[in-house]
Amino acid sequence: MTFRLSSDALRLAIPALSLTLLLAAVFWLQPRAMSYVGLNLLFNLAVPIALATIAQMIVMAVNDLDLSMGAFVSFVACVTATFLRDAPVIGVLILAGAIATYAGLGVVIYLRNLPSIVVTLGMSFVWGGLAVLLLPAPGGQAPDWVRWLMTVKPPLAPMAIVASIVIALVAHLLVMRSSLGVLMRGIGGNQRSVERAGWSIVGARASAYGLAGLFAVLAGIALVGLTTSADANIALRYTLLSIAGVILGGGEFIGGRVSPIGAVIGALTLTLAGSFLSFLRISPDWQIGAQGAILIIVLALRLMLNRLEKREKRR
Amino acid sequence: MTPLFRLFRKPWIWSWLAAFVVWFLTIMVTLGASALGLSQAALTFAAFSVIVGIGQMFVITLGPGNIDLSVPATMTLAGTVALKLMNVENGMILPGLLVAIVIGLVVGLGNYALIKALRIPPIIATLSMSFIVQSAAIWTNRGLRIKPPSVLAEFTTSSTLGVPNVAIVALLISLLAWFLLEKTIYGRWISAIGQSMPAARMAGIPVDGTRFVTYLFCAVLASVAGYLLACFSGGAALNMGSEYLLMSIAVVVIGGTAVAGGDSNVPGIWGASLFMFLVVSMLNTYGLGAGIRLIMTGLIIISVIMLAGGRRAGMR
Amino acid sequence: ETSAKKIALSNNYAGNSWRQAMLTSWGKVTGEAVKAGTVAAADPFTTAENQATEQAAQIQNMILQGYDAIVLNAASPTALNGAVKEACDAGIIVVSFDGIVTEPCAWRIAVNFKEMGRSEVEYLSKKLPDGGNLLEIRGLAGVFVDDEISAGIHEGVKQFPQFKIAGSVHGDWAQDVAQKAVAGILPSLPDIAGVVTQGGDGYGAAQAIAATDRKMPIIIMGNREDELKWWKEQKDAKSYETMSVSIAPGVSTLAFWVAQQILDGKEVKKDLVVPFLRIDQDNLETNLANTQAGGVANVEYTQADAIKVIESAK
Amino acid sequence: MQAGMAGSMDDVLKAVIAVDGAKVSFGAVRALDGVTLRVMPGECVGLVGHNGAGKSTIVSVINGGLTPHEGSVASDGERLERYGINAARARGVRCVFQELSLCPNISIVENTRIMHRHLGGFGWRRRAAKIIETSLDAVFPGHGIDSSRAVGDLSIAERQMVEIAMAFSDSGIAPRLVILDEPTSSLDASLARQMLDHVRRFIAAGGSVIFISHILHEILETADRIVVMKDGRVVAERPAQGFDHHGLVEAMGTVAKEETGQRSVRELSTAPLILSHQAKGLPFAARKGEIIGLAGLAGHGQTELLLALHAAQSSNWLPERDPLVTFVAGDRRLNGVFELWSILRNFSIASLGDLSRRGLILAGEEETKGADWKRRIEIRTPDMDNRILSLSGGNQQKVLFARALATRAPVVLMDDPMRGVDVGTKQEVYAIIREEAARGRTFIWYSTEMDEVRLCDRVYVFREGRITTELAGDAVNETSIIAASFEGAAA
Ligand SMILES: Nc1ncnc2c1ncn2[C@@H]1O[C@H](COP(=O)(O)OP(=O)(O)OP(=O)(O)O)[C@@H](O)[C@H]1O
Ligand SMILES: Nc1ncnc2c1ncn2[C@@H]1O[C@H](COP(=O)(O)OP(=O)(O)OP(=O)(O)O)[C@@H](O)[C@H]1O
Ligand SMILES: [Mg+2]
Ligand SMILES: [Mg+2]
Repeated sequence: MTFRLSSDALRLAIPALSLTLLLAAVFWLQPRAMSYVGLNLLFNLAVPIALATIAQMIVMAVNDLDLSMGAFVSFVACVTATFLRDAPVIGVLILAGAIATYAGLGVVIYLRNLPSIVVTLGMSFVWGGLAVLLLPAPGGQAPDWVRWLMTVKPPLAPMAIVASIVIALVAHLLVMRSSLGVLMRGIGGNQRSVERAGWSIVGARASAYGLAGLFAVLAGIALVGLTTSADANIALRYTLLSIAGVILGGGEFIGGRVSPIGAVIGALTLTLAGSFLSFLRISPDWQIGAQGAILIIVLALRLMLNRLEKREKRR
Repeated sequence: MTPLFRLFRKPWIWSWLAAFVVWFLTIMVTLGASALGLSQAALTFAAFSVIVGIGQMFVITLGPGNIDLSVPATMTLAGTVALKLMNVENGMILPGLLVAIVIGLVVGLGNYALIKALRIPPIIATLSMSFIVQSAAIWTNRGLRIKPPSVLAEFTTSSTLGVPNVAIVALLISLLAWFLLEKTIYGRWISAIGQSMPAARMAGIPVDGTRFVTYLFCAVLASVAGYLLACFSGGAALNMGSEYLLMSIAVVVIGGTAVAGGDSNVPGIWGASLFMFLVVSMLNTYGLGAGIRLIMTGLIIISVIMLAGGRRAGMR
Repeated sequence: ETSAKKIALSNNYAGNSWRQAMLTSWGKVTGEAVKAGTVAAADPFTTAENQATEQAAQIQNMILQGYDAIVLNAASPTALNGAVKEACDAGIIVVSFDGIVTEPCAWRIAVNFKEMGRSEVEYLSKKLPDGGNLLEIRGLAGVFVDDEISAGIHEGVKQFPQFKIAGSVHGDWAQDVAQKAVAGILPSLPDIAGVVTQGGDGYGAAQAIAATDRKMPIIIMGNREDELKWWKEQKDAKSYETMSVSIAPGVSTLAFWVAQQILDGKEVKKDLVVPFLRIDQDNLETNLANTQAGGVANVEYTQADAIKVIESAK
Repeated sequence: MQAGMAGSMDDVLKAVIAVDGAKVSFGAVRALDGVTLRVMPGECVGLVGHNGAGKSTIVSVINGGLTPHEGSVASDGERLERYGINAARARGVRCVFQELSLCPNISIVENTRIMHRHLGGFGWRRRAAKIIETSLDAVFPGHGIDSSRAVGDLSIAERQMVEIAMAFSDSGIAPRLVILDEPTSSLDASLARQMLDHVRRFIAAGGSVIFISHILHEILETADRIVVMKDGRVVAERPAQGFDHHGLVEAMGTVAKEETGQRSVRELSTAPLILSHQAKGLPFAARKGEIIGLAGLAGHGQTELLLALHAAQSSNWLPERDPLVTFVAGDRRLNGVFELWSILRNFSIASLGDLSRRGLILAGEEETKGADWKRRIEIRTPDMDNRILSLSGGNQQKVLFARALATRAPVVLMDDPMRGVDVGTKQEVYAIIREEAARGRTFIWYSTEMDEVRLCDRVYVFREGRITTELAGDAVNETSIIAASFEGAAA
């Protein structure tokens, strides 16, 4: 038998290669980025995005889509910058309640057979409203420990890189290696068969949504740690960024095919793409358009490698 | 009894009920005095959501993952370019409309090229496209606001027999959409593709052609909506479409179209569009703060979908 | 001596005419400055969406690119503090304007937004001594400019209690959104004597009100050309009276010169104030004549203006 | 004689599962109308019946997935009040469902984890791999399936093998009763043989099996006792020796006469060439009016050829007035039915071009044609406006047949379309195919059943993705096809 890469490994190779190419381009444009400080500056804002991407990926693993991700992370950021600092106990309770709400959403969506897109669309208004109530104007302040965590300077590699690796590993263990992860992906692949094996779909979906909520909460906290304060609209972009991150990382919308390591790499790639563009110094008229172009290019790269994968499989 | 029962099984009935309840609650503040004014305003503004919503609905019908996020940018580009071309001259109205439609066609072509040739998932493909289109809109006239030709401005802001003209346009487009969906082969095809693309292919349906036409249709409707909106609000603005991103999706799903594809309906779009306008008006009228207002909007959307969507099967 | 210095503009949004005018002014003034050799570069950067996180990343990239100063119109007064602090730590001068940041190491060229809101009500109190109902059009919820102006307006209403805010809607600073929101609430409102705005929504409100058979109230205008033109038409037709308050987009050029002065070693106070741009009944025509069709009323600043502002702050 | 009189107290006490008087209805459809069924230890019960007889429904009841509206379920003499999926699995009831019930996106090992709920804890991957590999080796010796592969990457036959092995696997709770709902539909003869042998070994070791199949000889040679169902009732129940092929068909109430491989050799070599294709291996060509069989072991490239022919002859971009080919799907969930639609719409979708004028669908003509075909191939439904999913699997397949035959396309591609179709219907469809072929239609027919291949005028035999042999005329017989199928392997 010839050596054959598993489809999981290939799923990962593609985003990894895009990231490497992009990183090489950035280093070439801006050699200063090739340092401890430089890497941290390039990547530290990718940490909350990576966490949000993992959260979105877990929801996508059970064949749903979360359109409230951005609003929810903003809400968490507001809670972190206010309650979590001033009254940690209440803050923790609020965040726990938010995670429970997420789990509850998972249950309601399943039991009432609702389209997750609509429910989370509605929830995005709810989270947004709560955030505006908490912080009508931007403000608040990051708790010191959060600030410390996000700015600590570990030896060898900068925090941004260390955090990304830790996130990827933890998510990989949870989603790809654990029984719960198998169950969640199984539901994405064929819910009926999981049900027939005697599992409680309600429980599994509640755990999946709860887990997604947990990662999203971590994203909000990490974000405040970087920005030092919050506002109600701070992370609205995360909805689309997280979806794009999952896709870039080799995940699919339906069928439970996801890759946590890929998702983290996808988030890093997206962040890096932004930097790459500003190093290129494009005319301001086209700076926005260039962001679209770079998304297209990175995804086209994915396609090219996908073709390779197919050829590999046919052999 | 039975016809009533059957009515309640229609997926679109809930959005209409919700719109009616909200309308009633709003006019009760003035004990009904505002009924006419509110209804006219609702019809006017719902019209724009209806036009973009119908396009979005056709795309969503194509099945899971199909969605067009380039709607707002297309509206903006079509509005700015058309108004720039018309340059306040009444004689240029038709060329202006034509240019708007051509822009829609080009954007639709671009969208489908990305989806097909580069196999990019539609949600990301259209998002990337929207950035490029938005840049093009900025580049064309750097955000200068040009007034619409007087005849057009007059037409879009006035009413015929008490019904706003834009609502009449939207109604005509809805009729066309309904006809396409229910009576033509094309309607069957998109529904089939939405349920199962491999099955549609094996049944001999020209899948790519049909999907392509659908993306074109959506983009053209978006550009027509942009053209009308720019004329209605006295000039195109660079951010004039941004509201219609969530709106176009929300009206489709609240209107009872299956998010998993294959099943769509036109009346629901109207109910949902009226509802989305009225709910904001109601909460404004009751003088609630922005935070409460947002929360209420969200909760109302979820309740409507709970009432309406409970029994229907859907992937998501 | 700043001829070797590089300055960057970090802008968080480009999707409306004000921002476009701001970018144009920047391009015009800095282009001349670069040609004259005053500075080495003055590159503008814009993020795709009005998002603090993206702008923070942008600032971090500017640090890497080795700019000497960053001129900043911030998406959030506080959420960029982390990035701004890193820039300061890297020895970069940060000058914020319009959307200012609270980080102490940065300079601020601020507009007194509260006063702007209050002055609207004050003006109305002169025109309408008997007071009446007001409709308030706000901006984007959760953004600090919105909160400030609105707070000023409410302060004004407290000061002139003959006014009452009968309704309040969010127009998101987009005139079609404002038009829609006003049209939705209007049927349920009593008679409206005045409309207080945050600038830029006046025309939308006028459109919405014109669509009904209500009497046209006094609508406080912003600085967009269509607002001024509509005002002019009304003034000519039925001697309509109102005023306009706004910030001139050219303030970006002031920020540029301030940054240049700081780089030059000048002692500059951290907090500078620019007056807002006010247009009244009598200078409407001159302002309208100076405004590009479809554009925004504007003032651009020179190096001398900047020095004057810096001196007066001392 | 183990199962004598059904209903004796003794039996109830010993029965692994005893269903008594189960009634189930779906809306107006009576799927089960008082069914009593007992399964003894060490017994293989064959369950046969026409499409929609209620076989799959009784399986759902036994498996705990469906609670009967009336009637009871007992096990080991104990009446079970709260019987559900978990209770069933705890008692060792396992099920192989007709349609794929593995998760395609995860690996075989991970699927094993899902099937065995109590397998958790540290190191479950190793244990799960061992369990499934042991079982695969036992049921299908020499299977060559790597348990770390994703199920979606397997061929349909391999998936079915994994599913069968999964049902027989032992992870602590040993399987006592294994229900096989048409397990061999995608397996070729040799794999089916291996499975049937394993069933006998399992029975010999004291296990029980319920075996559902439309391939009657499998039932006759494997089952100890045969239960015949019809319209939701049990109509006959006898030891297997008490039935022969003919008797079984009669008991199922199928009137169709049996024709075993009567094939008139037709001379078609002068008919005009209608389709040719350069496949791998020998060139492929089809003449007007021919019935061409694609044979060989399952998954050796037959479906791929059909898909390639379809892709080459139909446009993905432009609608065609006169398509050359039409397709009957075998995997109806994947590329056959449109689940949201009525039967009528499912039927008419491929021939809309003929049922419309200038893109406008003529509702009247559509209905007439639908009613016509409903009669012609006896689709069991009160109303063509019912949803397609209200039909049993076999009837859905008939609709797909009608869909293809109702078009004007001169070439019909068939991808093992008789999966799960009952004997009576099959005979009717064979007759229709012959009749249409006589009128000049060409059929290209991939089948896993030898009886069907023997009906063809000419046969291409596949091996490892290529056409290795072409058989025509009298050479089309079981021996030569099997010989050709294994040719490469022997070498
Ligand atoms: N979930 C359901 N909803 C509606 N009708 C159903 C459902 N399940 C089964 N039926 C109906 O119940 C009857 C029995 O179906 P069942 O699937 O048990 O038949 P079957 O004997 O398995 O047929 P086949 O050989 O085709 O598989 C059929 O008429 C079928 O249409
Ligand atoms: N939720 C449902 N609603 C309507 N019909 C259903 C539903 N679930 C199953 N059915 C239908 O009921 C019938 C019995 O289901 P089942 O899955 O057992 O069929 P099957 O065994 O696959 O058919 P076959 O054996 O003929 O291939 C099928 O026709 C199926 O499509
Ligand atoms: Mg069945
Ligand atoms: Mg069956």
